Amino acid sequence: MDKGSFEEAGQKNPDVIPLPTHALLVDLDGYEGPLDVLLVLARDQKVDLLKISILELAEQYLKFIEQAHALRLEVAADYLVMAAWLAYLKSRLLLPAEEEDGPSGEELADRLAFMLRKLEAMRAAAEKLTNGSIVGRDRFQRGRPEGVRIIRQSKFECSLRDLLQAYAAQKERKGNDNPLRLMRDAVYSVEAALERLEKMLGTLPEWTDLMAYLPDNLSDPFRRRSAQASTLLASLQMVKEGQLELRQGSTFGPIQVKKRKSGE
Amino acid sequence: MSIDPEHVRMAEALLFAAKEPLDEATLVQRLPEGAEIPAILATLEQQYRHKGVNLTRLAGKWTFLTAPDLSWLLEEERETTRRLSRAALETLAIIAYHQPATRAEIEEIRGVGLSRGTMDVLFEAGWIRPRGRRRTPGRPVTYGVTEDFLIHFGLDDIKDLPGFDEMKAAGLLSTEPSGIFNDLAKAEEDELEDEEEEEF
Amino acid sequence: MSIDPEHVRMAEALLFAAKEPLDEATLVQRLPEGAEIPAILATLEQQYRHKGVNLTRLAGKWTFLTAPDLSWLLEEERETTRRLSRAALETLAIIAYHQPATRAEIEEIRGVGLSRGTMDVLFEAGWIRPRGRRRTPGRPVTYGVTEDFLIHFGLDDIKDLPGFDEMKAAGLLSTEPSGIFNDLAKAEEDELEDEEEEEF
Repeated sequence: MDKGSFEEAGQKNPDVIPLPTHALLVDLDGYEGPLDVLLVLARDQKVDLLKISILELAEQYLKFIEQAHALRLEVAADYLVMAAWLAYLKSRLLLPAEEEDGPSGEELADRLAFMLRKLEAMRAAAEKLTNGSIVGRDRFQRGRPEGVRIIRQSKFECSLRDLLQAYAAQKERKGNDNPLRLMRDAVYSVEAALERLEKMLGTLPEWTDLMAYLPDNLSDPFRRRSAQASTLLASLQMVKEGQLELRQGSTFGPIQVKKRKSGE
Repeated sequence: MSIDPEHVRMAEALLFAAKEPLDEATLVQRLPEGAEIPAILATLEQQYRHKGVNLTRLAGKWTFLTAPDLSWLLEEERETTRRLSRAALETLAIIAYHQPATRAEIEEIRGVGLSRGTMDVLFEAGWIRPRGRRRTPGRPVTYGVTEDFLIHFGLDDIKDLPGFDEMKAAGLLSTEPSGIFNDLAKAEEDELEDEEEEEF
Repeated sequence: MSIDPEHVRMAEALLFAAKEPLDEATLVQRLPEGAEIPAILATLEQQYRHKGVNLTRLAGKWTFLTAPDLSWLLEEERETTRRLSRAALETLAIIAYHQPATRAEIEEIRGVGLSRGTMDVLFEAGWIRPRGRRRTPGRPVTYGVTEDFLIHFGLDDIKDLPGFDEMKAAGLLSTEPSGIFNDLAKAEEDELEDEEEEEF
């Protein structure tokens, strides 16, 4: 007898508590544990659970287990524990009450009766619950709720600490060996060229070779080429802004610059 | 005290349009300042009392529902819900009436071990949730029912469960163990001393 | 001609619970025989005319809809809080410390390319703005932080951003700086030159 078959039995017949007809009495699969068996047996006494004869119930239960054994049905441990306890209860109820420790037989019987009442109450409650007014079965919500259209707006969460940490962390992460920084030293930037050109502009009012504007002491050929390129770019920028004029006499010939006079 | 009829219209529109029952806080938030929500709801409840649709309170929130006596008419709208097994149904009832309840308490009341699948089915349906831990040895998890449970079963509050007050008065809802097996095999069963529990 | 009020209730419940607008033929079919559908619909239309919900005919079928003048009630603006990605956070910090900064400068400092989305997020947050163009070839746009940025971070002035020593004291930096902080000091010196840029 496994739990799975319990569930199945319950599903087939969820609301009806099986009555202990003789045939059913030995069919353990129909029961939800020993308390369930006791409850069904108690119902068979057809009396109020408050007035039930626990002694009689215990005897019926023990007979039920006996029959199960006789039929070589596998009886789960739960049922056997209950049987052992009921046998003990029976002995306490039948033997004259001695001054013993612990609860008396009557007290134990009351406790069992109370447990049965509790289970019965829950059985009834479950039934009432399913027979009540269930939304989606008995009462209905609106079939086409229009709902609420949600217009989302993002709000960003960020504390000053987050910001500072991010700045500090990225600086730490980059560390000392920053390849871009090394490049920067070798490269003569366009900004620098622009600055130099602008500063020197006007000191040489006539057509002058652009290369004259290159910084001094460019011994490294890479740096020199970089300076040439940047200075040319800077001069083009200044031409665009109307500060300079630029000319080249021939292909690959020298490039000459001259300050553009205002008003020209 | 007169209620602005425009406010009543607004509450009506919101409650009709909502996909779920709305609580009063939501209505306060969405209606103009000074709208007297309780009075508005009372007015609507009254207006719709005898209509085919009623304003109903479920789990402390408000929603329009078709009138209970018209259930038969709405056969086509009926949702087919999976029937719960007897074990699942009883477990659900025990959790609802005894919440917060531990697994051991559920097993004690049913007198049988709880298979994993039973609780899973109830979780999946969205009807039960863990509520906290009992401050007893082993700190067992306690379970309770959800708002969805109340809404599905058409209840405003757990106290509206059928027969709740009577059962409580009769002491049938205490989770104290019977202790009947203490003399036997289950002597080591956890003693539950108090109802105190930690919320999650 | 009198209409059975029960039929009105039924039609009301059906129209309310229906998943789609209902045509008159469906109502005829689902209501008890002899129900005068057009009259019932006219009654309901009349009853709901001035309510928050109206009975409306759509494509020859009937349904309840929120009153058109209340549709604004059903719109909700919701703020969702989002966290900035690390890239966005770093970019923002660099702009704050180095402003005005061009895209290329940010990329150089971070050592990685800047994806379009990163700047977009910062614009969306309202924390950065274009400030002008650098007078260098290509005239790249420079960026700076906004007043909203200062407000959000509780700064009175961009100069209130802590410097290296303070950051280190606050435990934000654990190792010696790479020397890039020298740029910071330099950036302050360069400030006059930066003013040369054209404002938008």
